Amino acid sequence: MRLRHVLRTLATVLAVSTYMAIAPAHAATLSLWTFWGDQGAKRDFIEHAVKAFEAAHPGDTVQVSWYDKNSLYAALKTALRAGQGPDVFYAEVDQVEYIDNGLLLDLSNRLNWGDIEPWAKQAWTFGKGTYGLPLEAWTVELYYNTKLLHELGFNPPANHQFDQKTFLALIKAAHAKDITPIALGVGDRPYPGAFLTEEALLKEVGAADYGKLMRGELKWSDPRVVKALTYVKSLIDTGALPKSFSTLKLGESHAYFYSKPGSVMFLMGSFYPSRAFNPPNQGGQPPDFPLGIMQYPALDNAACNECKTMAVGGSYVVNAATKHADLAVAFLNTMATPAMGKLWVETVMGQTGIKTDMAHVSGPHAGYFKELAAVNDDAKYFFGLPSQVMQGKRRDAFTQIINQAFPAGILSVQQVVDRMDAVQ
Amino acid sequence: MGFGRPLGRGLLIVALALYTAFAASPFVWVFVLSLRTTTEIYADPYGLPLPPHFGKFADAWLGSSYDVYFMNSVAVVFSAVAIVTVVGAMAAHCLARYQFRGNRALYFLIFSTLIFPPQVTIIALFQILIEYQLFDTRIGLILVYVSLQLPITVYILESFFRRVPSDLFDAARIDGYSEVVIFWRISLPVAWPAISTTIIVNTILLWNEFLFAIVLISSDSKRTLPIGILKFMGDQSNDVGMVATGLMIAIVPVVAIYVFFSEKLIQGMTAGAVK
Amino acid sequence: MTGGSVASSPAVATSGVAAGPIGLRAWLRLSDQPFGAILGFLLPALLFYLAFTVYPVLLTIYDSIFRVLPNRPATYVGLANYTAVLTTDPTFWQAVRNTIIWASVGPVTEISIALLLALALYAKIPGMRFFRIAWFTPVLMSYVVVGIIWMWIYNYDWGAANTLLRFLGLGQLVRSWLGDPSTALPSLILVTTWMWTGFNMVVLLAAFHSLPAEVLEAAELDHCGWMGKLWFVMIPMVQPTILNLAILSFVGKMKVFDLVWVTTRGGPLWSTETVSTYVYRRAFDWNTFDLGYPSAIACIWFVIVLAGVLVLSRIFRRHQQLEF
Amino acid sequence: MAVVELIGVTKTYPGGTQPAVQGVDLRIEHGEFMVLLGPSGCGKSTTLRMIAGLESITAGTLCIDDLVINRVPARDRDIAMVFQSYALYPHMSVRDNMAFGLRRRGFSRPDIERRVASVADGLGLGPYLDRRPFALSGGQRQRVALGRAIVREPKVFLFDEPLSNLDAALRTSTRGELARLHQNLGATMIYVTHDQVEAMTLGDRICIMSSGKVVQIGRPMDVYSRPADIFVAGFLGSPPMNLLPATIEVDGGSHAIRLGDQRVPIPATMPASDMRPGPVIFGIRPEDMAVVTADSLEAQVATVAPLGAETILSLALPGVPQEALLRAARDVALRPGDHVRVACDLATASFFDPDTGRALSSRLSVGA
Repeated sequence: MRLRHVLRTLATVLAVSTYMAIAPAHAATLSLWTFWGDQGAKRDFIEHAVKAFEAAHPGDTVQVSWYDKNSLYAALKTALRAGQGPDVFYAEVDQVEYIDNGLLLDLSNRLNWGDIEPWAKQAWTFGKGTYGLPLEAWTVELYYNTKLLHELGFNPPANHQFDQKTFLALIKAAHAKDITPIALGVGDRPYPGAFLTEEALLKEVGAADYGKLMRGELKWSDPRVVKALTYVKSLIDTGALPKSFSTLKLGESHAYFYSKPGSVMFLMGSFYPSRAFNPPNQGGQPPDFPLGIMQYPALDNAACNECKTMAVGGSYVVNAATKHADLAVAFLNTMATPAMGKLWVETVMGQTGIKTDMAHVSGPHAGYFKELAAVNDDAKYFFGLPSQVMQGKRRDAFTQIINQAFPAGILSVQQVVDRMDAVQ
Repeated sequence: MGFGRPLGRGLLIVALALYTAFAASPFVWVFVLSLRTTTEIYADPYGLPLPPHFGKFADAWLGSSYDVYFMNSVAVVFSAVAIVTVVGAMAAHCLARYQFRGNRALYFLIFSTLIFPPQVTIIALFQILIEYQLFDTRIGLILVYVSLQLPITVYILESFFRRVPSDLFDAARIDGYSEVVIFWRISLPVAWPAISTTIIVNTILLWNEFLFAIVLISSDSKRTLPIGILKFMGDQSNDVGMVATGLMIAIVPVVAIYVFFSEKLIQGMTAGAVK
Repeated sequence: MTGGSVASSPAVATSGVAAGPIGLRAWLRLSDQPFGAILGFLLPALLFYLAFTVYPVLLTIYDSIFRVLPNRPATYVGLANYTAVLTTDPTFWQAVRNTIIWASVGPVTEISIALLLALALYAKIPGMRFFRIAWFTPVLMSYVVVGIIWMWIYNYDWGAANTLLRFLGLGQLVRSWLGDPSTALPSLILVTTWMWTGFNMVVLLAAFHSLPAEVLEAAELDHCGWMGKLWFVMIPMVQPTILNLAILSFVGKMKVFDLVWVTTRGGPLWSTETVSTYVYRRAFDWNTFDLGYPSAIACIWFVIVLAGVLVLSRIFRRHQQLEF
Repeated sequence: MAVVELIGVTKTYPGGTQPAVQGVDLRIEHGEFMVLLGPSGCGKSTTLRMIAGLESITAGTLCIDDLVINRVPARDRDIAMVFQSYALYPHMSVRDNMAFGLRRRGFSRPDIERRVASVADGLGLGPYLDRRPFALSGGQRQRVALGRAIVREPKVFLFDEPLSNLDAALRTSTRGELARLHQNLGATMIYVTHDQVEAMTLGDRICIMSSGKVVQIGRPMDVYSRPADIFVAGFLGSPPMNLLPATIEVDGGSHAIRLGDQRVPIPATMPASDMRPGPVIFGIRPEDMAVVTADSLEAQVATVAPLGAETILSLALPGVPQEALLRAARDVALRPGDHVRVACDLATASFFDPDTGRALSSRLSVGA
C-alpha cells in the first residue's frame, strides 16, 4: 500500500507537529473506571476498598472515574481497542469479547481464589483462564407491595410462590383496577424485559434443557417452550407490564414501582436495594414502603419450579495492557476477603461471589436480607443470564425479541418461535 | 396584499401562534423544569416554578463534573475553531484569488466532503488517532474537528473572498507587500464579516458535536459537554429536575451566542442555501 | 525619489516572481501566480484534508476487506464482509430502509411546512422578528439536548404528547410513542421536522425577500391574484432555494446518529435503526471488536450516498446551480 | 529620472489562443504623460498591468531606466498605481490608506506623518484623515487614491481609468487637477482610458491601441488630424470622422473625388499629382464640412440634432450608402427633408486604403 504510506507520512507530519507527548509520569496511580456512581451503597463499598488499598500500599493511589453503564461500556470498547484504558475496570461476564481479544489479564494464578465461591469463579472461567473478580451476584426476584396485594385480595402462600392460575388472576385483578401489575422497563438495559420470559422457560424445561435452549441446542419450537411462552403471552396480553415498558429506564422502573404511579409487583434483580435503599430524594423508596418478596409463579407440570436465575453481576477485571498488573491484582485482592464480602452483603443488601457468612448480617435492612434468604431457601440456581450465555446475532435477536418486542406485546408466540429459531 | 380580510388574517395569526407554541414550548418547559425539584415535577409536571430553585444550577455545575465537561468543550471548541478559521481562510483566499489549473477541481473536492456521511471516516479516524497516539486526547479531537468543519468554512469564505475586488490585492502588491502580508493585513480584515460568521457557525456546530466526541474520547476527564449531558441522563435519569438543569446549562452558551449574533448567525447558517 | 531597489547598471533584475519547479508550474498554468504563496496557503488545508479525510476514506475501504481485531494482525477476507452485509444481514437493510424513509420524508415535511410559514411571514404579519427567532431556535440545539427533551415529551405517563391528547379527550390515541415500532420512526421524524422547519423557513423567507419587486409588480399588473402570484411567480422563482434546502435536509438525514442514539438506540425491533447507528453499533458497541465488517457497511453506504448525490447533481446541472 | 520602455511586449494568457497584447513597442520619456487609449478589450489595461508587475510578460522586454524588470515583482518596482475602483482598503482610515505603502518601505513614523499630512493638505483631504473610505464621497475617495500614489513619490505613476467612476462635472474638474499634478510633479505618468477627451486634454502623447496592438502613437492634435487608419479616425472625435466610400478619378491632368453620384474636383492649387485613380475611403471630420449656398455637393438633410453649442446634421448624399455628419452652428435653420449644398475642406481630408484601412500617404494640404 504505497499510497497508504504516503498518506500516513503526511498525516504523521501534521499529527506530530501538533502532538505533545504526555508521558505517564505517575508511577503508582491505578486508574479505575466503574459503574455504580449513582448507587450509594456500592459506591461507598468501592471507596472503602480504595481507602483500604491505599492504606496497605502507602504512596500508591487509586483514581476512580465513575461512569453510567452505557457510557462506561462505550468508553471501554474504544479505549481497550486502542491499547489504552484504565488499569482496573468494571465488567460483566457477558463481555467475552474482551477475553476473545486478549484484553483482560488472566487472574487464575494471581487472585486469592480461596475466598471466592466456586460457581462465581466458574462464571469468569473461559478456557484455561479466569478473568474477573465476581464481586456482585444476584438473583431474579419478584418484589411486591404488600399493601396493594392485600387490597387486591391476594396473599402469597407459605412457599412464597403463586401457581400460574392465581398469578394470572392477580394480574387481571390489578389491571381491572387500573394498577400496573408488574413494573418493568427496557429503556436502557438489554436484559430486564427478558426476566418475565426466561424465568418461565427455566422452570418449564429445567436447568439442563434451558442451557441447551440458550446455547442453540434446543429448538424454540419445542412444545414445552411454546407452552411457557403461551403462558407468558397470556400475562402480557392481560396488561401485566407498563404501557411505557419500551422506554422505561432501569432507574425509572424502580421509581415506577415504589413511588409513581406505583405497581403491585416489580420483577428485578436482587440488586434492587442498591437503588431503592438510596435516600428518597435521590430516587430511593419511601421509608415506610411495604416491600415484600415472592417467587416467580410455579408453572403447571413444570420440570423445575424451584429453579431460578442467579447471575454474576458487576465484577472487576484487570486491563491486559496495564503497566501495574501486580498492583491492580493487589487492589482486587483487597476486595476478595470474607470481611469485605460481609461488608458488601450488609451494605449493598445483595449477594456476592465472595465467600461470606450470610447468616450474620446486621444493620438497618437486615430484615430485608432475611426475607431474601427465606424466599431463596430451597431455590436451585441456573447460573447466568441468557445474554451472558448467548453471543453475536443470537444475543442481538434475543435482546430485541425476548427483552423488548415480545413483552411489549408486539409479537405472537409463533413469531417469537420462528424468529428465534431463524437465528439458531 | 391578499391577506387584508380580517377573517383570513385572524386565522393566519392563530396558525402562526400554534406553530410558534409547537416550536418554542419544549424550551420553555425545560426552562421551567430546570427551576423545579424532581419531587415537584412528579407531583405536577406542568406546574410553575414557584418558588424557583436557582440553587439547582450550582448543584448541577458542581455535583456532576459539569465544570470539567464544560471547560473541555470550551478548550476543544475554541482551539478547533481558531485553527479551522485560519487554515480555512488561507485555503479560501488562495482558491478565490489565484487562478491555476485544478483550482475548481480542488474546491469541488473539498466542498463535496460536506455531503460525506461521517460513518465513512469515523472507524478509520479511530484507528488513525490510535496510530498517532492521539486517541483519547483533546488534541486529537481538535484536529478531527478542524477537518470536519474545514469544508463549510472554505465554502463560506471562498464565496466571500471571491467578491472582494482583486484591485485591492493589486494595490497592496504595488504598495510593496508580499502575498502573506497581504493575506494577513488585507484579506483577513476585509473578510471579517464572513470570518466572524464562520466562527459563530463552527462554534455552535462543534459545541453540539456528539458522534466523534463519543468515539474518540474515552476518559471521563476529557469528555465534552454533549457526552457529559448523556452521562447525567444515565446516572440520574430519575432526577428529571436535575437533568433539566443540566440541559439548560448546555443550552445557555448557544442561546447567548444567538442573542448576541442572531442576524449574523442566521446569515451564516443560511449561507449558500438562498439563491 | 525613493527607489533604491533598482540598480543603475543595464543588468537584468530578477527576483521572486517566478520561483518554483517549471514543469509543475506549467501544468498548473501558473504563469502569473506566485507558486510559493499558493502552496503555502493551501498546504495546511490540504494536509488536514489528506490526513483526516482522504486517508480515513482509503483506510476504510482497505479495512473493509479484512477482519480487523485488536492485538492481532488483520486477516484478509476478500469480499466476505460485503457478501455478508448484502445477503445475510436483515438489520442492515432495515437500517437502509429507515434511513431512506427519513431522508425522503424529512425534506418534504420540513420544506412544505416551512414554505407555508414563510409565505405567511412574507405577508407582513406583525411581530415577525419574534416569530423568526422563536422558529429558528430549535436548530441551534444539539441532538443530545433535543433527544432528551423529546424523550420526556413522548414519555407515556407524564409526557406532553400524551398529556395533550388526554386533555383533548383523545385518550385512545395515547401510547408509548418511542416504544411502539409502528410509531417510533415517525415520532423521531417529527423531532427532526420540529428542529429544521424553522431553519428552512428563515432561508425561504430570505429568498422571498430577495425576489425583485418588479416581478411581483408585473404580476400584479397582469391581474394575478394572491394565489396566482404564489404559484406562478414566487414558488418557481425560489425553486433553486427549495432544491438547495431539499439537498441539505436530505444529506442531514442520511447522517442521523445522535438523536437515535440518545432516544431509542435503534429500537424497538430495529424500527429506528439508521445506517449511522448500525455502523456505530457494529464498530463500537458490538460483542466482537471487528472493524472490517462495519467498514464494509460504511463503504456500501458511501456508494449509496454517492449515487444519490450524483442524481442530485444531475438535477443541479439542470438548474444551473452548483451550490448546495 | 524614469524612462519606461516596452520592446515587443506580448502577453498571452494561459490557455488563450490569441495574444491579449502583441508586440507593443513604446518608449515613455522621463516626465512624459502618456495616455493609452482604446476601446475596452484592446489590451491597454493589460499593458499597464504588465508595467505595474501585476501581469507577467510572455515575450518582449520591459525596461525602466534601461534596466530590464520583466521579472521584478510589483512590490519592488517603485511604481504607484491609481485604480478605476480606487481599491482603497476599506478597513483602514484615510491616513492608514496613504501610509500603508510607506510603512513597508521603512520610513520613520514622523516622516510618514509629515508626508501624509502634506499630501493630504494638497488634495484637500486634511479634515478626512481619520475617516474610513465608506464615509467619503466618490470624489474624495478618488483623491485618497491619488494621494496614496503621490505620497509614495514613485518613479512612475500608473492610472487605470481613474475618472470613469466620477460624475461628469467632477470628472472635468479632476481632469484639470491631474494635469496640474503632472506639471507640479514632473513625474512619468502612464494613463489608461477609453475616453478620448481625457486623452486629448491630458496626454503629452497618445498611444492608441486596438486588438492588442499599437495603432498609432503621437501628440494629441497630430493623432486627431492625421489618423493612421480608419480605426483611429473612427475612434477619435465626437462625432467621429465621416468615412465615405469614394473613387479618385483622373481626367486629363485634373483630379476629382467621386462621391456617389457627384464629383468633387480637386483644385489645381492642391498637390494631387501623386494620387492614383481608384477606390479610396474619403475621411472628412464633421467640422470640416459646411453648409454653403452654391457650387458644391448636393445633399438632403436626414436628421437635425441640436446639441446646444452646435447642431449636428445628418446628410444623405445621393448615391452614397451612408449618411455624412456635419457640425453646423447652433442657429442653423434646417429641417429634415431640406435640400442643401455642402462644401468640404479638402485640405484637412484623409484618404484611406479601402482594403487595409491604412491612411494613404497622399494628403491635399498645401505644402504637405
